[in-house]
This record gives sequence, C-alpha cells and structure tokens, in this order.
Amino acid sequence: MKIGVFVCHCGTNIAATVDVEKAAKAALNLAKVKFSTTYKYMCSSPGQALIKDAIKEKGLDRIVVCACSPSLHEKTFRECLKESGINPYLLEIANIREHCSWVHRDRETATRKAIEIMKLAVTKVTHNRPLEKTHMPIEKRVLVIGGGISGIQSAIDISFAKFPVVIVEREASIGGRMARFDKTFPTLDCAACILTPKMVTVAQNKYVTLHTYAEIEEVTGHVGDFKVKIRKKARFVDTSKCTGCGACWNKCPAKVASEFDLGLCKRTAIYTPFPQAVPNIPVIDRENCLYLKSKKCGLCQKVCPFGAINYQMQDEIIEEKFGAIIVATGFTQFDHSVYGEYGYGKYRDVITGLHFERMANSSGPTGGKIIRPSDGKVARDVVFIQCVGSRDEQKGVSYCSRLCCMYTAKHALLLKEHNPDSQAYVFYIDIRAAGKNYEEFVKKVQNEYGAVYLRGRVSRIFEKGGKLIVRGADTLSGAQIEIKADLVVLAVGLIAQNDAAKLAQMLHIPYDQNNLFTEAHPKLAPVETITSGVFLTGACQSPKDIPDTVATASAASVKALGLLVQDQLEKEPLVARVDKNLCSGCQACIKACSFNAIETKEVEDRALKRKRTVAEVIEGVCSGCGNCTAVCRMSAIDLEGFSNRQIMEEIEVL
Amino acid sequence: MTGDRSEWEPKIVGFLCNWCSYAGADLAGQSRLEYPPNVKIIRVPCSGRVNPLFVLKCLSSGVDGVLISGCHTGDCHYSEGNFHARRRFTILRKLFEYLGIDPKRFQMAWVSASEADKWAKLVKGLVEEIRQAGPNKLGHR
Amino acid sequence: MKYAYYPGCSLHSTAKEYDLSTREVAKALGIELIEIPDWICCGATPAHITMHLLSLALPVKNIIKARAMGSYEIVTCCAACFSRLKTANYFMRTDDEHRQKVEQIVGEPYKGEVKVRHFLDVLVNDFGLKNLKGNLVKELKGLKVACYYGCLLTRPPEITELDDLEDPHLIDDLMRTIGVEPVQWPYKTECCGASFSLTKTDIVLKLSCDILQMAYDEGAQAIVVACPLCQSNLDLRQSTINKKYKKDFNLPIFYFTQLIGLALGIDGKKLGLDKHIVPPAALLGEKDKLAKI
Amino acid sequence: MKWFISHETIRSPFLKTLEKDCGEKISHCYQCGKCSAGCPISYQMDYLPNQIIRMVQLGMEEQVLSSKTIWLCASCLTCTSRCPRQINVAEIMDYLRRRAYTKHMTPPGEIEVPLFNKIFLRNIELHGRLFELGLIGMFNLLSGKFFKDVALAPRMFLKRKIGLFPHKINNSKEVKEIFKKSGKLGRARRDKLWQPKLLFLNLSRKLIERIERLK
Repeated sequence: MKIGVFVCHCGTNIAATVDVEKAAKAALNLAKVKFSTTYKYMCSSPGQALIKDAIKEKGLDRIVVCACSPSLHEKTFRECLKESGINPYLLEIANIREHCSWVHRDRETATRKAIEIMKLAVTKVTHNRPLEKTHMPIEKRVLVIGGGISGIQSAIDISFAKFPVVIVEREASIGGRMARFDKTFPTLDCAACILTPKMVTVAQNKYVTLHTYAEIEEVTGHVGDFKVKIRKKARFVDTSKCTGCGACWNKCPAKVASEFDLGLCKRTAIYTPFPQAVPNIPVIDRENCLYLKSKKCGLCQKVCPFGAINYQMQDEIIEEKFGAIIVATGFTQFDHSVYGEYGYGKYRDVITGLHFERMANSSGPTGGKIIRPSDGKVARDVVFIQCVGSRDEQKGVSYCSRLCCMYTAKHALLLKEHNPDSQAYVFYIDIRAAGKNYEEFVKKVQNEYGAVYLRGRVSRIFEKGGKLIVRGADTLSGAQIEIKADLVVLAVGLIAQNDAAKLAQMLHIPYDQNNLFTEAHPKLAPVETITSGVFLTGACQSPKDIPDTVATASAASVKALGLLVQDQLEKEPLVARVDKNLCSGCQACIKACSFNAIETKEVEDRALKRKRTVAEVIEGVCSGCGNCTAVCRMSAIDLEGFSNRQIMEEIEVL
Repeated sequence: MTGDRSEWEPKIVGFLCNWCSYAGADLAGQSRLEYPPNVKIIRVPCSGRVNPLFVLKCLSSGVDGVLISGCHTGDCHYSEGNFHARRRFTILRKLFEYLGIDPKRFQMAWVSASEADKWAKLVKGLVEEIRQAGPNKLGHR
Repeated sequence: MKYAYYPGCSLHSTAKEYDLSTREVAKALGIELIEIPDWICCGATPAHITMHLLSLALPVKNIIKARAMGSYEIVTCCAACFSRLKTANYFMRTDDEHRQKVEQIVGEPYKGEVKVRHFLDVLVNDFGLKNLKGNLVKELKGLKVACYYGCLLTRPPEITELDDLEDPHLIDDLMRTIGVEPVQWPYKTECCGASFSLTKTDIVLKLSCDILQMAYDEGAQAIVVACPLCQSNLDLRQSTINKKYKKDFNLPIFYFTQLIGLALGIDGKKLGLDKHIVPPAALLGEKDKLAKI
Repeated sequence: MKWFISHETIRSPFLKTLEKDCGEKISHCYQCGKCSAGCPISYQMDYLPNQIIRMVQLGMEEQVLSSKTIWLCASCLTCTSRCPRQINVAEIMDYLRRRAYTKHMTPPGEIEVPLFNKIFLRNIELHGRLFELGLIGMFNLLSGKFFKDVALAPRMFLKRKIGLFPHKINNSKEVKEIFKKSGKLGRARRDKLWQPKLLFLNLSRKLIERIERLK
C-alpha cells in the first residue's frame, strides 16, 4: 500500500495559519505514506495534474487530500482519482480549512491540529475499499409544491422538455401572492396582465397536472423514486361537471371576510378566490357553509344547472411517484399585531402593503380607490413605514426582507396616481434598491411624484380626532417628526410559511432559524438542497422579488431536468453490508432501519449443516445512515466508507 | 499522556453527523469563529451511526471527553437516526453514572447546519467543562 | 393574604393620601400589609444616575429587611420604588458580577429570590376582580376617567413583568369593576417628566400639560394614577400649567386606591381626598357618587 | 462640527469601557432613530438620542459628555423598550451621566440636575428617608432659585403633604455604611455642593427676566 498525502495552501486560507510544509513533512512519518507534497490550489487543474502525476510516478494507490471541507471538493478529487485509474473511493479528505485554519489563530496550534486531522484521514484511508457506484431507474416526473409564480414558471419550463409535471397548490386557485398585486416595480406592468396568461398556459398544458385545494401529506423514498401522498381536500364541487358559471356563488347567503382581499371585503361560503381563478371552479368552505354546518340552506345545489354540488364529498388521498421535487411554497406576511406601539393591529387605518395592493387594484375590493378602511374617506396624507418586522431582532426577524423598499416606492407612486391630491411620507432606515432600474425608480418616485422620504423609524402611532398621529424621527435633520395621517401603510416583512418546518422535515431538507429552507451552497448551489432530487425556488428560501423568483424557478427546473434526462441514476456505494458468517439473524437491524432496506434471507450454514436466516441489505434502497450498524450485537453489519474498523482505528491514533 | 495538569490539554472526540453538525462546523469556519482546538472531529453519516462501543473505546483510549452531535429533533436527514441515537446514549449515560464515570465526559448536542455560533459556543463550553473535570484516568495511555 | 409593605418616601409625605387609601383598601379587603421596619429610601432616579452600585444596594437592603420578616412577598405602591426594587432584583438574579459587589455592600447574600409586587398586581391577580366586585358597597356610576400608568410600571417589560407594555389595562380593569368608565386614550404610558419635577420644571409643565390635554380631549373628567410622582406633577402643578399655557383644566388626579376605597364605602377623608390640590369634591358631589367631603 | 477620525479615536478606551461597564454593545446600533422618535424630551435636546449613540460609536467622548442631552433624559425607558436592536439606551444615558460626574464635565447650563442628585443623595444619607422640605430648601438655596415653588408651599403644609421635620429612623448608621461601601459614594458627600457658578447664573437669569418684564 502506498499512500500519497497532498496538502493544499488554498492561497493563504490554509497556509496563513497552518505550516503546510511542516504538515507535509510530518505525513512522511506516518505508516504507509510514501509521498507528500503541497500546492497552492490543489483543486485547480495544475493541482489535480500534480496528484495524477504523483500517482503514476510513485505508484500511489491511496490518496489523502488535506484541504477544505469534503462537502466542497470530495467529488472533484474522486473524479481525479478515477481519471488516474484508481478507484475513486480510495480517497479521504482531511478538512484542515473549515475545521482548522479558519477557526484557530495561533500558527503552532493550528499546524499541530492540522497534522492530527491528517493522521485521522491517513488511518481511515488505509481501510478504504474500492467501491463501484450502483445504478437505479428514475421516475421521469416532477412534483412542484406550490402554485404561485415560481411554481407556475417551473412547471412551464419543465413541460418544454416534455416531462410530466404535477403542481400541488393548497389554495383553490393557482396564482399565489402575485395574483393579489396591482402593478409590479419598476416597470409598472399590471401583475394580472403578466401572470394570468401564464396561469392559463399552465392549465392548458398537456404535460402539467394541477391539484388545487390539495396538500402534501407524506413524502418517502429518495431521488429518482419519491413516493408522495397528496391530500385532495374535499371541494364539494365536482370538477368534471362544473363550468364556473357562478350561479352558486351569486346565490350563496353565507358571507365571510375574504382571505384573498385580507378582510377588505366579503366573499360567500362557496367561492373562487378571485375572478381570474384557475381552475375557475369554486370550493365550499366547510367552516362557513350553512348546509355543511347545520343542514340548512342547500341553495347552491338547487341552483347549479350541472348538478356539480356534492355535499357528501370526502378528502381523497392519492399516491404518486416522482423523480424530482421542486419546492415553491413561497412566503407569508409578517403579522404586525406584535407591535404595540403601532396599535397591536387594532387600528383599521393602519394597513399592510398587501392591503394597499388590493385597494390599488381596479378589480379589488374598493374598485381601485385608495381610502381609509374605517370610514371610506379618500386617503390624503399617507405614511409608509418600512422595515416592520424586518431588521428587528426584538419583535421580528433579523434579516432584510429585500423588496419592501421597492414596493413602498411603488405604493407611493400609485398613491399619487390614484389620489393626485395626496402626499406620501416614507419612513425608511436604508433604501435598498439594488436591481436593474430600481434606484432610478426610487429617484423618480421622490422627484416626480413628490414622495417625502424621512430617514428614521416610527416609534408610535395613535388615533386622535379621526386621524392617526405618527411619531417618527428624521435622523438626517436631527428632528422628531409628527405627522397627522389619514392612512398608515406598514411595509411588513416576508417570513416563512407557518408550516414550513413541517414540510422541510417531510422532505428531509434543512431550514434555518427563520424556517427558511437552506440551499446546498449559498453561492454555487443556490437552488439545490443537500437532499438530492429536491430543489428550491422563490421566497421559501429567502425573500425574493418577482424577477428573482422567476429566475430561480427556471434554474430549479434545469436542475430537475438534468436529473430526469439521465437514463439511470448513479448512487453512492456507501451502503451497509452484512457479513453473513457473523450474522446471527436477530433482525435488530431490520427494526432500526427507517428505509425498509434490510430483508431476511435463508443461507446454507455449512458448519451447522442446515439453513439459517440472515439479514441482507437491498443496496438500491439503503441510504447509508449506518443506524443498523449501531444495533448489531455481532458487528456483522458494517457501513462502507465509515466502517467500524476505520472509526475504531481513528480513535486509536488520536 | 501525563497527569501533569499544567501541561495537560483536554482531548475530546466529536462524532458529527454529516448533514447538520459537520456542516454547522463548516459554517463556523466560513464565519471565521474562533474556538479551542481540543475537539477532533470524526465525520459520520448520522448520529445514529455512532456505536456505543466507539464511546467506550474513546474513554478507554484516554480521550477526556466525547461529544455526539446530530441534527435537531425532526430534522434528521434519515428521518429518525437522531432519535435512535438519543435513546441509545441516554441509556449509555445512565450506565456511566452507575459506573461512576463523570457524565460530563460524554455529551450529546444538536447543532444544525446553520448554527455556526452554537457550535463554537458548544466547543468552548465543552472544553471548559472537561478541563474542570480533569484528565481521564481510565485511559491506558 | 399577608405582604411586607414598602411605602417609600413619597407615600410618607407628598403622597400621603396614596398610603392612607392603600392601607384603608387593604384593611377593608382583608389584605394584611405589614410595613417593613426601618425601611430606607430606594434611591430613586438620583441614585441610578449618580452611582450604579448604590442604586442596587439601597433597594436590596430593603428587600433583605423584608426577607428577615419571614417568607412574604413585598408590596409597594410607588411606581418608582417598584421599578428600583424590581431592577435591583433583576440584577441580583442575572448578573453575578454586580450581585457579588452588592452582597459585599449590604453584608448579606441575596440572589433576587424575594418577589416584588405592585399593589395593582396584588389587587387584580391575587385578590381578584370578581372578589373585589363582591365586596363593593356601591358602584361609582357615571364617572369617566383616563387611567394613566406612566413610564415605570410597564417599562422595561422584562424587569417589571407587570402589565402590557404599550397598552396596559390593570387600572382600567379595576375601574370597570367599580363601575367607573375608563376612556380609551393613547397617553397611558407617556412620560410626565417626573424626575425633573424640581430641576427642570418647564419640561414637567409641558409634558404634564400634554397629558392633561389628551385626557381632557378624550372626555375624561379625572385621571387615575398609580404613581405618586405622576400624581404630584399633574395635581400640584395643574394651576401653574393653566397659568402658563392659558388652559382651564380642572381635572382631579386620583390614586386608583382612592376610588376603590370610595366604592368600598370608606369615608373620603380617610382616603385623603381632602389632600388634593385640585379639589375632587365638586366632581364627586356633582356626580352624586357620595356624600360631600 | 468637524471630527478627525483615526485609529486612536475609533479604538478609544471610552467606547470599550462603556461597552464593558454597561454591558451594551454600541456597535449594534444601526441608527434607525426609533429612540429619538419616541423620546418625550427630544424637543429640548441639543443632540437626539440616536446622535448621542452615533457620537459614542465614533469615540467623541468630550462632545458627548458635555452635551445637554444626557442631562435631559428623564429615564422613562421608552427608547429602551422599543429599540429593535435591544440596546438599553436609557442605561447608556445613565452611564454617560455617571462618567460626566467623575470627569467633571457637566456643561455650565446643566448643573441643576447633578446638584439636585447630590443634595438628594446627601439627604438620604443623613436621614435614611427623603426629607422633602430639606431637599427643596437646600436645592433652592444652592441653585439660586430662592423662591421657586414657594407659592405651592403653604398648600402643601396645610394639606400635611410636607413635614417640617425629617422622619426619625433608627438605622442612620446602616445607611451611611451602605453609602460608604458603594465605592465612590463618598464623593457625593465630599463634593462641594456650593456651586457659585450656578448660583450666579440663576440669579442673573432672574435679573434679566425682571428687566425684560419692566420693558
């Protein structure tokens, strides 16, 4: 056995704190290490060439690379080994950057620790075995969770490549948040004008199946073979019969606050969320339907000319298989009722940006009039407050929600267009207008639309004499500011959906402290997750505006397609294996396995001269977690790449 | 390893699951958070991979402290590996208490991929605790 | 129900009627208040502005005296004392460095374990509104008041742990229970400038004037307070405010205990209603709530 | 105002001791101005609270300690309870005042508050509990506002809201002990309460007022 050790400088990232030459020298003292060297960037092509040359010239058969985290370049170096004709699994990475040079300052300490980390890797590589990747078939369908603009865009992109897509949307219609917007910044395109065609396209597309009013119930399996249970909530309307004529909702007597219009107007118990809904088929809200609550009424059934109403309908659970999943679940608004100083959400004339969008929308609850919800009077002096819930560790989230600056500027502009006599006052901390034509847009709002920008947060809002008294500050002039306003619009931040963590756990993808889904790499893998086959798009990962959302939607689609176009899926061979001679057939491993990857098998025992039951791992199903190995009394089951012997010896050399 | 306290530095082995805690420690590096060098990390796919024998082996080889760190409850990449680990090692801890081994020497933690800060704090705290517990006398070295 | 009672300096002088009415109400409701023997001043604002350690040591000394009485919780009525005692407790609980220094000064170990309560809290949460209602002799119908909490009862919430930070309601709840109608007004927790009463009287006049104006505008006939400093600024200085800002306020400033006392049928004089600078008799008489005081 | 920034000013010990002594991380402040927006007294201040914090961030010790603002803070804690970065602004104001004391940097127009505080504490130190008449009398005497609030006094006496004599308690020794042990507490006692500058200032202010009125 000839082990080669390659120590990377990583520019100065490693070399500044770790004496790489000393480490390389120390490697030669280790058993079976025949060669060691250093290089500035081991992952670069000359660096890889260095490894390849050394393998050829020195006859090395196992390699240890001391560099960055294996999550970054393990694949790179495995490829490098393969190209030099060595089995790619005869490689170990010693993480001397993230776990050493970047977290220690003292050169001597860091060098000593780097050598120890290297020692562990050398010990481990000694017991690596050559392994071959296994191959699995791929289910050539994509699941898109969420039917907002990001889900719609993803589905359209995938359908271009002629792969089937299923969209699961929990609301009665696709369209998501964007369907509620009036106009979009900075071009002032009408949101409906650019979204509705896409909604129709997706509905008519023969590769796309829509499951609206449906939710994900359970996800099992893995990349190439996800098994997903979808709950299709009872609509109480037969989608095959309904034509969306509207007879039912015109007659329905039960009226409740409309969620789509954020309570600014009423809807009926049988309803479509908005006139352009896709599919244009209503649902019955079982909470508020008089018939479903108390068997009184039944009017909609009587008036339906097609007999589409069915009060007996039950939730239905369907199970489907997918090769890849795109998560496009979007965001929700920060709830400003935690701000006592802004009235705990009790003042009717203190509204959110989304309320403003609905009011500005000509097909919205006020028919495009911007008024005070309390008394219906036209709003003249309107105060906009940015960063409500965002950049606020005390009451909200610490991050910047990224689009509030822009949508507030847009609102200030729309206000002036709708109410020419009005005046907008915008309280801001910083204006973040980084985007194409964004800064110009904000400047336009300030210069041409006369919005007054005041740099400071608002400390208090209260009602007096039918007006809202807003107390803020303008830190630029050093003055306390008081404004008597008709309407206050809070630019509330974007936060994760309430049940985001639950979905993440179902999909086995990580999420951060704010319940936003975590990408595989913040720069180089922004739409992937560490769970292969699951991709992210839109604001479920971090706040995004429409252009960014659409861009990530297309990116996620490409990633999913990249998977689907392959004939077979390569699978890491780091799976569990049973030594049949040692296995006593206790089946403890079968109970420990969460993936049903272990079966029993009869083998002929030559010593006992009879058949006996042993465990056997189904390679294609095993995910390599190693949970089975920890319960095996005989140590008969072991994990490739992380074997008992390897770990024991690693402990030994410490 | 000598018993001389002035020279003695705690030696700690950390078994980190690949998906959460190892990534969390990576992030600590990316964020340049400084922490003591005493913890040597052994990467495992899942905290459920850690065999109680490994812990015993550590303590008998003179390691002063053992840390097992995995994903938070419900966040396991393999669904429930961390549950198994937690159950397994709660029992092991009981056994250690019974045997009179300072339970401080064997700790479990849950660090997610985004909790770099928590990882750095954890290491600092752990090293301090083990330092107070003193050298592991069980070790044959 | 037994509590160690810490009146504080103000309740022994400028706010005598607060002390009188508190004791009367407690007596009538069977709440036993045992005055902490030889209590000393809590140091108030001058102490924490001038010397931090002193501002912790003085309250802690008092708490230790209360602890020596047995296992009682401390009750205080003065918002400033309440704030200082609570703050000192918070430091003793959470800050080892300060705790050790203070322990050295007062000569006894103390870890912040004695509970400090405001009399409001005791009435609403220990005694209970329902129980109070059952004890009423009459209801003070027809009276509209603005309940004014000031700065120190609710801020900072993690220390005072008393009431809602921005929209407190304990006094409002009590008033409703005795039949008084609290107006909804936005200045419940505005500052009256208390600590500047003597030094920067102009500021106090301006802030107090704003508060009186807001209460008046929202239709209050009187203001109900739980802080002796607020009361003295609003009551004592009301005539000066009228003169300076050309106003015509005539708003009596009651302690919540006084109105509760009236509802419990206690004689107005016993509640110190005669000690007010802005006389309440007219208002109370006109409303025919009780015999003339 | 012009302020030269250099390595020394940015790393001035002022900022460090402040952060250590009051346990607040000043660099956390991102200058949103919410403290200034809610401050009831900011209309009187020479610098808004957020500007004071900014000046602390830049190490402008002298300017901060000689500002009027720190003496105008009423400790109402509105800023602290609403700060989105959870900075205890009121505590920082307290700290700055304490530091201004020890450095003798009170601005000439703002001597009343420190004088009052000293008299107040001296009063407690002597009597254990506050003796209001003594406090008011002493303050008026030493600040030169001899007849301030005199009109209110008769009513206060009549209503027995102010006593003519201090309370008698049996623990004056123990109070003195606390004052003595609280570190630099002795300073309050030893510091001269007699402030001719202030006396002169207030008397002349009175005089000018009277002349103005005569006009």
